[in-house]
Amino acid sequence: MAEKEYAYFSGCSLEGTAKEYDTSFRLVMKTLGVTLTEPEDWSCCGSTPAHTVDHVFAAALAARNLAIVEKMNIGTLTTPCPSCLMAFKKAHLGMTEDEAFKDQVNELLDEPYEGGVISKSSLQIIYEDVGLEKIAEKVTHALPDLKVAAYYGCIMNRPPDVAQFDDPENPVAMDRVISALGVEVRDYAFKTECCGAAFGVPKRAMVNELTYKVLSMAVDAGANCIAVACPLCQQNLDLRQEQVNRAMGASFNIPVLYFTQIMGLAYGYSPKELDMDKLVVSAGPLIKTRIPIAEYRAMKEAEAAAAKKTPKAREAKEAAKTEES
Amino acid sequence: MNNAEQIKETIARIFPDVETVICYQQGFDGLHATPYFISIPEQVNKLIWNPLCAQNLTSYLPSIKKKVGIVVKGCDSRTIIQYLQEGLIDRAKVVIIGVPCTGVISVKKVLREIGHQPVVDVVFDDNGNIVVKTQKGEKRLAIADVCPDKCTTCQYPTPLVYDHLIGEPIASNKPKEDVYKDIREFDAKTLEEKRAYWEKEFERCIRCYACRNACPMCICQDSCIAETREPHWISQRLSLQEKFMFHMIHAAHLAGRCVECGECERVCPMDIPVAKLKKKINAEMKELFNYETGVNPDDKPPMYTFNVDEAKIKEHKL
Amino acid sequence: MSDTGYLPKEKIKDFLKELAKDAVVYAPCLEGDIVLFRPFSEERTLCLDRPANTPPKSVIYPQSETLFAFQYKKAPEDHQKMSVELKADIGVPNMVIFGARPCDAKGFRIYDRVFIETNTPDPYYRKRRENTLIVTLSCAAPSPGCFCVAVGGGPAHKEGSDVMMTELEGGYVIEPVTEKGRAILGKHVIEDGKPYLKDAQHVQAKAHDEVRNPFAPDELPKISQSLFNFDGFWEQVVGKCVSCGACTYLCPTCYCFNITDEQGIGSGERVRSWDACMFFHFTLEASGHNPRPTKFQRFKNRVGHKFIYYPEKYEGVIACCGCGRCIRYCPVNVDISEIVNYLKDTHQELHWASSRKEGTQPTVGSTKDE
Amino acid sequence: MSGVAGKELRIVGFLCNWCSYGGADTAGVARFKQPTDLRIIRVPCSGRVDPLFVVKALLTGADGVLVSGCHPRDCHYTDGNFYARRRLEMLKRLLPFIGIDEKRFHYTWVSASEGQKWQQVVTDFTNQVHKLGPMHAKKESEG
Amino acid sequence: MRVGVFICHCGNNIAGTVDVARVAAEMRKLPGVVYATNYMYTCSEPGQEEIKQAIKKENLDRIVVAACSPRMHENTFRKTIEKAGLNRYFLEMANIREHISWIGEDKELNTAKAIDAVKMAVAKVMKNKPLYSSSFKVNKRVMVIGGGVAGMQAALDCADGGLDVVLVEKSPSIGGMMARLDKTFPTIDCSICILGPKMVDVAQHEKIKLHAYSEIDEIKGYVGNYQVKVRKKATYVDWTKCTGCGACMEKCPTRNAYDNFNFGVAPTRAINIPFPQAIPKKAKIDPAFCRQFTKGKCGVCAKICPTGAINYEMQDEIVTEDVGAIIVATGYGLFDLDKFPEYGAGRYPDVITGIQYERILNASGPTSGHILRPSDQTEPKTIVFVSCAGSRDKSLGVPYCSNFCCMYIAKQAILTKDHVPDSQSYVFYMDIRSPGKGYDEFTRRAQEDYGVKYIRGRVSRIYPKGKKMVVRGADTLLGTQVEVEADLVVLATAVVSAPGAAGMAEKLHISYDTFGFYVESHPKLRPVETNTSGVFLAGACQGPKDIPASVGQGSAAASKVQALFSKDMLESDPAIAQVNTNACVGCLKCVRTCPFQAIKEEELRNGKKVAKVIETVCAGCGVCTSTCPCGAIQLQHFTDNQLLAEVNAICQG
Repeated sequence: MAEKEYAYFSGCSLEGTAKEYDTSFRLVMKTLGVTLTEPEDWSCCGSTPAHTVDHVFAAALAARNLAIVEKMNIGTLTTPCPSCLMAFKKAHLGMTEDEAFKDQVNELLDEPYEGGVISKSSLQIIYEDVGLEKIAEKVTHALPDLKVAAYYGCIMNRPPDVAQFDDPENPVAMDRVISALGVEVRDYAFKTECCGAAFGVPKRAMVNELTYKVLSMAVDAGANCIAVACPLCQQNLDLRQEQVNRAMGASFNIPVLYFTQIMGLAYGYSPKELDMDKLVVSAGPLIKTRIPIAEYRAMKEAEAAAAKKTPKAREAKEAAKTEES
Repeated sequence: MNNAEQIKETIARIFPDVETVICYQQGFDGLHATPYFISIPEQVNKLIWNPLCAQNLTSYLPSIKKKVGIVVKGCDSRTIIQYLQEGLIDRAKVVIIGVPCTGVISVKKVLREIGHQPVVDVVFDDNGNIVVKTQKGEKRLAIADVCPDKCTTCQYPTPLVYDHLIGEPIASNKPKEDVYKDIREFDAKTLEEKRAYWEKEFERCIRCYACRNACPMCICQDSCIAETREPHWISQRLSLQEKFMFHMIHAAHLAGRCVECGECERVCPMDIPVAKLKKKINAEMKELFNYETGVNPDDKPPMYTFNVDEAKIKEHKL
Repeated sequence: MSDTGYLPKEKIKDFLKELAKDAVVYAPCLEGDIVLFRPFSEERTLCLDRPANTPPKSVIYPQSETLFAFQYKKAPEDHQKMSVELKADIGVPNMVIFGARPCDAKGFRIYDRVFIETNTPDPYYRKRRENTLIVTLSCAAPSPGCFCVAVGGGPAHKEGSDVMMTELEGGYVIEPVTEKGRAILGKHVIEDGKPYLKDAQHVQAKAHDEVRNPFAPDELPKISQSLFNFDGFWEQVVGKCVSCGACTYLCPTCYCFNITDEQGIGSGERVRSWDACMFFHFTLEASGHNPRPTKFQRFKNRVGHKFIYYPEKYEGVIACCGCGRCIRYCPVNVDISEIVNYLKDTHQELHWASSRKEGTQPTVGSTKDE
Repeated sequence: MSGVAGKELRIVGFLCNWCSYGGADTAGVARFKQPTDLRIIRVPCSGRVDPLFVVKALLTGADGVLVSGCHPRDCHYTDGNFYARRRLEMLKRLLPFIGIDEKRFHYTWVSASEGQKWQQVVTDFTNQVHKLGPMHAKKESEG
Repeated sequence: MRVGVFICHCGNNIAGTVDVARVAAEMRKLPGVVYATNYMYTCSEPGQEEIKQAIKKENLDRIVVAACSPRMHENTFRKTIEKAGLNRYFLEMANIREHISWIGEDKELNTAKAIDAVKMAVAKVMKNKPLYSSSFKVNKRVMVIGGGVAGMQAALDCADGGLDVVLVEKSPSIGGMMARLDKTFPTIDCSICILGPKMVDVAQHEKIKLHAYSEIDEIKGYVGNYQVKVRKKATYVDWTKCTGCGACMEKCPTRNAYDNFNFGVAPTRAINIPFPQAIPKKAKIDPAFCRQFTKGKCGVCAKICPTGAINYEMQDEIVTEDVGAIIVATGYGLFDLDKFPEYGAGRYPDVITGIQYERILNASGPTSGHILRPSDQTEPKTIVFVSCAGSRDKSLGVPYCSNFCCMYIAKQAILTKDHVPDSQSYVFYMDIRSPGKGYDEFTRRAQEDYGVKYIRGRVSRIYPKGKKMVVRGADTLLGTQVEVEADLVVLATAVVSAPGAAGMAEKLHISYDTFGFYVESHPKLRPVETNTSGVFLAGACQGPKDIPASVGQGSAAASKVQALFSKDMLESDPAIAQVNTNACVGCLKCVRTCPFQAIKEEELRNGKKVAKVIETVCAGCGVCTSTCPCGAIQLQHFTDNQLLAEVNAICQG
């Protein structure tokens, strides 16, 4: 039985380039007992292009969807895409804090938006609403080889007044979610560093440089894969990795997974189900060692039993020594 | 009902621990109860207990120095709690006989129903009715229809503090959100309507100060600034302005203290809805400080304390 | 012209309109649920079926009146020289009090002795009194708490009235009491009342029998001085009094007042306003001392004034008209007739005296039964 | 008769000595021009301002009343303005109930250094009261 | 009543936009006003003389001066009328300059407003009553709270002046922040070398009683007569027996206790003497780390102590000190690294604060004066200093300048070069603020003689790259982004109020600003006084300041105390609350609301309970007066009737 229900706005990327994000997110939500209901007749959120042209118009694009969700009586909307999220949050804040702006926007809409929808990123609902305990509870498989650098991108947590989620400079939600799965996470300094975003086309050199930094910092941090929560980040880091290698003379071969894919793997879904084959840099070798959690625990316990004998004895001896002196 | 008998028994038991017990006896006609101060147990036979016993007897407590027993209803008990909050009485010197109450009657409302005829006889039946006999016949009225306004939203039919409880506690069956419904409705009127309303009401005021003197929380009594020259807040002129000012003084001094017992309104010979102003302030106190008067002896009256950061008070923009 | 008039009920408004031609007519009008004397006009609702909540006393003796206004004047050439200019205005229109009850009208007689029948008559009161015609309506039945017959009055007592009306089924029988009142009979809506006079007298007599007399019949109450001066008595009988002024301000015979100067920077007024002996401030002296600091002493004064001091000064006239308002509207139902009853009864006195001797608390409740 | 008929309304200001009165001084020293309707009463602390002064003023002839004290936490007497804040907020909410526009009463915090803010407060409040017009118009036309 | 009104032209300041003659003429029309005139400069000698003459000649008994703000000249004119034989409270001032002539342009309106203002003053002065001060005895003993350099200076100056001093220090040793510094700017002399002797002076001064490791629990009373409850925190070492030999510290098995003195640069023992020059030089156990407390067994120190001073059962002790004045010198605090997520929020060991670096530089510090970076104890070659780490940053709630960081960064950069000659230091700065004697020369020396590279710009991010820390910032002079790969980064974290500053202020009844710094009586003219008489400020508790400024304030506060104590009796301000016992009903609501606990319950002879004002404690705010429902407690000089007279003058006049 579903414990929670959200209106699910997948957005355009998840219909195309980030299909695997959509697939894996839906599967993970199913495991966690969360119902996702897609609003009927949703439309473009406006994304970056709209608000660079006209704020009222941009808000109207987002608010049209919010108005649809408002009618669904679910209350909370979730979207995996940080761009969509920002568009919704900005429209909502603008319209609830400024009555005149609200009227302007609603003028453009068939159905007015009254401000009754809360928008949250998929990461936020997993981290805050589902909770780490539940996340850990559902784990069926261990991923012993993964060393993950969690990469949040620039707008998941910023600007803080709008995002209202996690620490804007050093976010930890994704790190904690992945840790809760039992997967190793590496402390990573460039969690929110810019990847170049949509400038991949007009300013390729700049994106190469920025993406290079993000990738090399992950490698320096000792990670062997990167977890992301943004379709555009994924695209820059994964699809353009070869391009970066060529331009910067590097030889990165670091898979870039959606964090939901890692969750899916830990919850026992097959790589095929999770559309792992859509990744450009293959994660195949890293996830080969996936092993059911029970087996993994048994193995570890055996190892520990063997290893711990000696140090324990040493510790006891030391304690006795201090007593004497 | 047997409550009267039980009260009598209880009173007999608490003597001589107390010197006086304040309860009710029949007043000058069948429709009126009047306060009854008992000083020897034998007097108890004249005690009455029925829905005529509307008056809030606790008003007498702060001025009595000796140990007293007192009969209180749920609403009256809030006064005692407010006294305790403000340190106005010594709990050890009061023996509280609490009586759960299903509603009292408003003499004014009954008189309106019977056309202000002199009353020959009054009886209460078992179905919650009052039967009033006059020269012109008999009238049966549901108590719920002739109760004071406070009873219609009563949240505390059972006393919140007592030493002896008569009968079984009763739970309120009135929705909490209705308590300030009348205030919200009145507030929705236009400023002009409200101003005109109060001017019409206050114009009748004869400054007899019955509202003030009957008010259990009007602790100044003889020192009330309505009558002093030092300070000289209002004159003895009978202008509307002075009457308005007097009622604002009354309201302001009861801010966060009014226990909504309705005495001020009950005693007003001019039928002025004096309690309304105080109820409005109470509604704001609830909203601003989540404070309700007379329910918790450990609360602090909101006007005599503060928070460095007030959650509900926002700076006003011009 | 007959000595008796008759006013058919349907013509009562015409009658009032006619009176209003050359006078301000104060009549008992319904306001919300209460009845007050108001300057009568078409849009008001006349209410004659019960006594007004307040007596009409403020018509002749306003609750607050400006005795005079004063203004400081500086000499234009020398600002050190200052004079005070006084302005008093006692211009009063002709007034009619219509629908007062006999007790209300009798109240004015109590005032007359104080304000007019003295060496220094009060011009403000006298002027109003002289300019006012009092048209009284006799009571067909007693009101809750009233006891006029016990204090020298009655439901058709004529003292203080200029005209006495008595209600019959179809109209009012009008009996002039004074010369001033006789003029009423000339009003054109007034018919000959002779045929109805007998009926009216019957109604009056019947009403008289119905009014309660808490004291001994056919005799004015006599107060026992010793009990009157016993503090314990007052502490017992008025313990419940809240010391407000409802009784005095609603009383047709209470006339105590206060005089204050209300001053701004350059001008001001001398104001006379009702005061009440039930208030602490009534006897508060400038020094801070108060000879009557407790409500017991103050209540004692109220009873004393009405039943001892006033009668002593004015040939035994009791300054209480028995209207019952102080009982009806008392917040705590203090019953002055009950208290006076204790005071006059010699048997009671013995009881109180004995309880005083024994040092026990006298007990009102139980004695009342005996 | 206070004020210049026709041009001015009667606005009474209660200013605490330490902050707002000083702020008004600062505004004066800096020659920040302000409307002239306001009449200032100096009190030691906004906590001294009994809400009844405001009522008294509004009932007897003022068209607007302004109370200004130290910013919360900056009270010269540590806590005075905290009490003022509660009492004045109570009054602000009560006024409309008796039919007085709450816009005729404003309370705010201005420090001794905030001359500019003071100018703004006086200007805005005076304008606000002017928008509402005289409160006692009826009485004046009768008299 | 004979009121005299004096309208000042203030040259053209008032007369330029107010028709002063008309104001005077209007006033003459008022009853009670027997004399009204206007004068060029009323505050001048002849102006005051004219008031005095008029009082005599016209037999005036109340005076109204319409001139500038009473905040300016009320005292002047009070003295004037006092000299002429009137009670000083028979003066009212109407502020027709700051509140009228300077802010209104229309002369007609200004004049009308001035007439009202003076009329209000006349209305009030007619209600004024003569008030008289009463006098009370002073306890000539002073308490100094805080044993940093400011507090020590104040204590020594007071003690040298013959006063008995109680010095209360929160930490186990006096010395404060200065004791932790390595060198001081701009002279580069050794901090502890100049402070040490002062600390010894404090310890040895017979007039100074020191409560170290003690805090203030409660302060009661008023100027001249304070009662202060001091909580002497349990040290678990009997200091009467402890000789400070240090044997316990040497043998203590717990080696991971947090070292407050060194700001956690290195761990210390659970029983420790904070630093070699500590005064008092006594050991103290930190129960959060001591095994005897955490595990319930150990007892090593008790066994080792040669004098048997260890007492694990020790409890806090409360002592009450009676003093007549209090000097507050509680110092400052520093921003934590966790306020800076973009700089790693404390996750990177090689990003440290300035005070931590101070300890690393210090010869008696944990590295014995060798510059070794925390992560791997290697000598850093590239060091980046970031100034304004938090300071002047509204978003972090610190809009102010921390005053001395520019200077200590220059000093630390110079010292770094001295210690590690082949090192290179960089300083990211917003502005270089060095306005002291020899200060600017000093910062120039750092740049010119020591080759410190100053980059004007802020740092946006610090992140690790291998063993290096990359400092990314802007160079606003070149207009580019710069990245410096550093071995060690030192943040000049913002100076904030001391932890618990607000709570202390509330105990003292003094005001504090939004940032927790204590507010002086007047920012220019009363810099060490507070609004609570008898309480004075010294040092950085009032705002960030360097050593000379702190020492200067310490001495200033001491001299204020000396002046206060030069009289045996003090006079109280009579403009305080007074109870009319006839009207008081004893509800004691005033007791609840008085911010100063200046009201208590009193029983009259007739048994009536009433409120009573403790005259010396009442500060005259009037909260009680607006609390009292029956008008029985009236703030003198601002009574209900006085304020109502003003209201009426406006509304009815």
